Amino acid sequence: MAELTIRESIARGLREAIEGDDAVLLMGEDIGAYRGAYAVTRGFLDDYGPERIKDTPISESAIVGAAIGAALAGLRPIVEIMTINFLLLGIDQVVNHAAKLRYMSNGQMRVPLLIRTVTGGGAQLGATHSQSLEGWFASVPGLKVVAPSDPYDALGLFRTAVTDDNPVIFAEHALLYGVRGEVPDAHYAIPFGQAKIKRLGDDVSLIGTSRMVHVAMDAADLLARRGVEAEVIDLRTLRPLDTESAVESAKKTGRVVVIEEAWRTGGFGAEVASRIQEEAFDHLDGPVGRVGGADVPSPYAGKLEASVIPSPEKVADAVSDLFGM
Amino acid sequence: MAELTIRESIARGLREAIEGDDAVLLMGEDIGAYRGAYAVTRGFLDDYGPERIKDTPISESAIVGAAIGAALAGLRPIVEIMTINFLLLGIDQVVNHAAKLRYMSNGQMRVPLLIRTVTGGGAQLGATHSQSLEGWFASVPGLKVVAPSDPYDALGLFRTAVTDDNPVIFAEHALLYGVRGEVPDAHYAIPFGQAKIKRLGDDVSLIGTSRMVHVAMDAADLLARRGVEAEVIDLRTLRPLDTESAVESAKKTGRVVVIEEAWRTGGFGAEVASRIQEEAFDHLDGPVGRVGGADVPSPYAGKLEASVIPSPEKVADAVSDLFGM
Amino acid sequence: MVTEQAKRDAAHLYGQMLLIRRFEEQCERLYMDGKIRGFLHLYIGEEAVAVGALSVVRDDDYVITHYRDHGHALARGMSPKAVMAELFGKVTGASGGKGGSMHLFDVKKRFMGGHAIVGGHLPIAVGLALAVKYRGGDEVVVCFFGDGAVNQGEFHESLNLASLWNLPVLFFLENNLYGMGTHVDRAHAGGRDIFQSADSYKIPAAQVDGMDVMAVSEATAEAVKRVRSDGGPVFLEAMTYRFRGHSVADPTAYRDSAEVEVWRDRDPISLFGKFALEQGLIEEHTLDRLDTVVEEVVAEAVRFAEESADPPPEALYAHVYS
Amino acid sequence: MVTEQAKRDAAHLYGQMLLIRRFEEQCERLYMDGKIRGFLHLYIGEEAVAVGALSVVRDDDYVITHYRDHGHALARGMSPKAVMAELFGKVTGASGGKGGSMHLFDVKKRFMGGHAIVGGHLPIAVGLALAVKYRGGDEVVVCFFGDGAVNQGEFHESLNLASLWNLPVLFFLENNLYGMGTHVDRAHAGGRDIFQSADSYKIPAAQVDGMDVMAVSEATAEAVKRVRSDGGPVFLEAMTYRFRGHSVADPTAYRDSAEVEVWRDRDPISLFGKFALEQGLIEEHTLDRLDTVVEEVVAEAVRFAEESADPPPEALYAHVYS
Ligand SMILES: Cc1ncc(C[n+]2csc(CCOP(=O)(O)OP(=O)(O)O)c2C)c(N)n1
Ligand SMILES: Cc1ncc(C[n+]2csc(CCOP(=O)(O)OP(=O)(O)O)c2C)c(N)n1
Ligand SMILES: [Mg+2]
Ligand SMILES: [Mg+2]
Repeated sequence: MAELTIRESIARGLREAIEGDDAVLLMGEDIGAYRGAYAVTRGFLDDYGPERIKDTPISESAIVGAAIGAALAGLRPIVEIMTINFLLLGIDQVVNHAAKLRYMSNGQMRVPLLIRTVTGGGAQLGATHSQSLEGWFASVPGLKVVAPSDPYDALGLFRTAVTDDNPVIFAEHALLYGVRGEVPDAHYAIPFGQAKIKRLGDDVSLIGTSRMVHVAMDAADLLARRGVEAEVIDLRTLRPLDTESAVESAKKTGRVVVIEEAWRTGGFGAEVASRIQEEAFDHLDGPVGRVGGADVPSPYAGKLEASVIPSPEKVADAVSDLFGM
Repeated sequence: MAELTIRESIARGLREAIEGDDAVLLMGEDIGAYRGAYAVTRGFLDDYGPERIKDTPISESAIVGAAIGAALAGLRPIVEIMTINFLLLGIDQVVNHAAKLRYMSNGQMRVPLLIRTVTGGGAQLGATHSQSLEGWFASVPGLKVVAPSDPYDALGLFRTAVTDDNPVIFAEHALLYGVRGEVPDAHYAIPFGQAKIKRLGDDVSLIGTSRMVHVAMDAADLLARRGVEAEVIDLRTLRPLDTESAVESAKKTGRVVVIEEAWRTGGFGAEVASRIQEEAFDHLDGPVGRVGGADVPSPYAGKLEASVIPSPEKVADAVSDLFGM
Repeated sequence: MVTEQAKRDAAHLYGQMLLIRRFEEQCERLYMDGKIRGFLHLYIGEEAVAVGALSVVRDDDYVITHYRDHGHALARGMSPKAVMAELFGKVTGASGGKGGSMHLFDVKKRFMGGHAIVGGHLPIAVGLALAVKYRGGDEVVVCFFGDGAVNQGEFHESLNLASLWNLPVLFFLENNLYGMGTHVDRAHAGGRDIFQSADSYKIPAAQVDGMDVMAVSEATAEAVKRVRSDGGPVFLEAMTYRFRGHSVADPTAYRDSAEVEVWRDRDPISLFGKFALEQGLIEEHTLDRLDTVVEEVVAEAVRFAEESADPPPEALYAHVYS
Repeated sequence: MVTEQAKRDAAHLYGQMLLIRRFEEQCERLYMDGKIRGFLHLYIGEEAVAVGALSVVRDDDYVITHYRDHGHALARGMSPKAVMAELFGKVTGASGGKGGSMHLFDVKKRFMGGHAIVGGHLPIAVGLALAVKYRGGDEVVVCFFGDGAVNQGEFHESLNLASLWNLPVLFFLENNLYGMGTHVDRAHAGGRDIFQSADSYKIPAAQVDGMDVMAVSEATAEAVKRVRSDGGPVFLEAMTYRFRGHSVADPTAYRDSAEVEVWRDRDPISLFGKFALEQGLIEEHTLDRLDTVVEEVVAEAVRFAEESADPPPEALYAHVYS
């Protein structure tokens, strides 16, 4: 057992992958000489050399496309796209190529491509650098989307991602890299599509991924002071989505708030909420609530930005507004 | 009053815009010499010349970006992106530039940019050419998204789009260009954010946009034969979204099915469904249902493809499955 | 002295070109009959390019192309039956009926598609080459694309990356002067001799007459040899012309018939037929035999497609994921 | 003979460069104090580029740049107070506190940003120029970008479009040899003399010493003149260097101090100060006065920013739409 940060746990996963399989190579902007914009790949260039750790030009489309090609030829490329905002420049490759080639070729092709990228706001980087777009990818058949909240899950899910034969978007939250947690020394992996109950409670279910799980946990503390016991569910992967666990919790508590950092309107939280009311309608005491990011381009100014992102207080307020508790 | 196709009504709107305002110019791939991939701009190059009708290279990013620049300098460019699938190559310009510049500049800038594009499947064009991605754009603050279903609306909404000072995505369905309908000779415009009730009914509300409105109308016919009176709501614009009309209908009927052509998972229909259950929960007899596109890349083969897209039968079946009627 | 090998080669080149021509003429009719649906982009007029080029690559080289892909697929040796069945959307099709005309694949033959987003397959070609180099192989990736694709950002990114990393790609430009209705002069600032642009990426480049199958095959042989020996990219531009519209739905109002006539006079099949006869590379009776054989192959392909079954409903959810 | 005008010009150039330098040195400290947040990309070392270039453009010309934009903003004559307040995220900031360091705007001064997606503003520059041409104006669009942006597809698409349509853009490349930690030699296949690539777009191009403010200003004057008279694009590359890291968070482990020293020896401010003194363009006491003035301007900007209010909560939903 070691205490690792998420950064360290992902780095460990990457090192295992590189060391364990010659077919794995890393590509991305400034992952080598610069040691990674978020320092995840620090030391990698020295340890594995430039054939395995490939610094690329600033060409998101070509980076993703080249990784697809390499995957088609049997390699297992791991791409770092510096932030998910920049993945918009390579999104055609992800959506129209990576996600579809297997299907369109009737199974002749496979695209074992892992795209690591950084999501989320909260660091005052302004509107172009603070988006949470993983939900878009989660709506695309052929892709899988992972968004871990702690070091244990990050490593366990990463191991699964690395061996998956499909394109996977692995969304790491910019503000969670420093989060610490226990990680076993022994090998383990976490399958996709299995939510985790982070906290048991009977009164209300709080459901989210990534940084919103932490917000939910803090909200649960606030609620506990009011005597409300919240259950907190970490979906861990957006696609596949563990609808069952969410629904089960909803049936138990009868009250649900889905939390997401993306813009509330059209966010993936709407999918989660919709599925829950579809499958647990008769068990619900009220509508499935949603707390999402404000529907604005993210502002730079600190206080304004803070008001954009769901906070424990907002979640707790939503619980009282919706359910009078 | 004239009977026009949607193609003709949009062409009329375009002609009015060009003739009415020198600041309007059209840009896009093959809108000129080729006369438009879907023949909307047929005759335009001859009538207005190459300064107003600009054929572009196949450079979606530069096309959208250049239109943004022209808009910033006071023109009112209208861009045609051949299909929404290709807009993925220019989506960074739409999302990170057009949608945000006004906000990030604290209102100093405006981006009166109209992007016309073709959405939808059903023509056996295969997975890369059959997507309905307008929902993604509808989730972006700063954008407006229009998806008309008939010639009257198409022209009325187009006139509003053309005078709007914000970036607007105008999604024209490939299979609806030939749909005919009455269009008044007198001037009219349709404001954004106002749904239209296409059919009154007390038993169930069917809600959609674009081609799905036609599917809903046909489903209503099927249901009527079973004695079920469906109300059909055409949202007309996804953003702004007329939640109120949808909720009102939901309160009246107590039963709702949202229909969309996009992949069901993560589609904008989830947003519509979520809002309805949030605001009409106590009036609902059952969950808000959704009928969406199958969660697969669209196959080429005719029968397979037909099974991907919501049909009147599927909608009617959903009504019976959900509400036992 | 004309060798037996040269004769066999000539018959092969002629036969392949004729197969593509007849196959697509048949497609045109079948489209009118509603047997083939969606988009149908014909390669007619450009046969010398795919045939010449692919006559000199190895079986283990990768081939990847754009949506106008029937020519490349057939020249690569894909089964005409499987291609036709794909156009019919049948389960026996090259892509099980799920890809369609623009998305043909035969991975066993290292035919990596059939890609319908203009410019989108160029980075993928670079990635295939990256894998080759990473593994220390000597395979070449032959990547076909059109003059329209040259103006996509991915063209630039791909050439840069391939050159920077010295990857074994042959960028094969089929310059047929038009991207849909847009003439290359109205789309590409550098002018129609696009191969010159490769210079700024430090990629060696050449241009070849795309209506002359022998010239194409020689130029390609040289280019492929260079890629294989240097390991790095080469750029080859074939000047060609499509005799038909962009797709079968295109009335080609944007070009005048005089231009079309000039190019039709250089029909790659009759040009080569004439040349081969003159040179004694081929004999009249061989031409006749090839005609018959090709006709039978095409007829057989159509029969096969007609008789094949639609994909079963459960195919819908197959192969979304591995 | 040194004219009074020449003296005024020299004082202006020197003063502007010094303002940017001192302003950013102050920013660096304020960042450490937590007064400025987010990303902070300093222009220190590159001052001669923005100052030289913008000294010769007209007030009605458009200027657009990337995220490393303080230098251009100040050289364009934007209020140091408004810029500093923006970095503080205050309501009095150039963008009301909503843009931040990477997103400075002053539309009245035709300073069109501050754009943080690498390469993203190039097509926008082309569009500004399209509007100019469409209206028959003679304004020039000056578009600054870095060597890293050159490898984005939008670079290619933008140069092609600007040349094809003959639009009045000056593509102004600030080649500081690095995009973050990646040296241009490891990112651009064409090598570090990037201006040569403009040739394949048929865009006239030149290179200039970006540490020499006079050289930059002369080269820009010529380029702008050419754009204005021909109406079409010109490409100018200034060779420069950033003395600091990519952002203040960057320890610059990827370059060695010897390289940095070589460039520091060519500090554009001291170079020009020395030159101007030697040439009698400036006098010691003027340098001293400028020092004092600049210090006061910076202090005043900080004071203004400190004393300004945060944006009110209702600013959150303002200006999402018109
Ligand atoms: C990104 C993208 N934009 C637009 C299209 C529509 N489109 C299909 S083919 C084509 C023209 C391509 O021309 P070229 O590359 O010269 O190939 P050719 O058709 O001449 O073989 C266009 C614009 C597309 N498929 N993808
Ligand atoms: C599309 C995109 N990819 C990556 C980044 C992250 N990034 C910001 S600046 C930068 C380097 C840019 O280098 P260059 O263009 O040379 O400008 P310089 O920093 O040297 O002034 C990178 C990779 C980004 N902002 N946008
Ligand atoms: Mg072409
Ligand atoms: Mg640089």
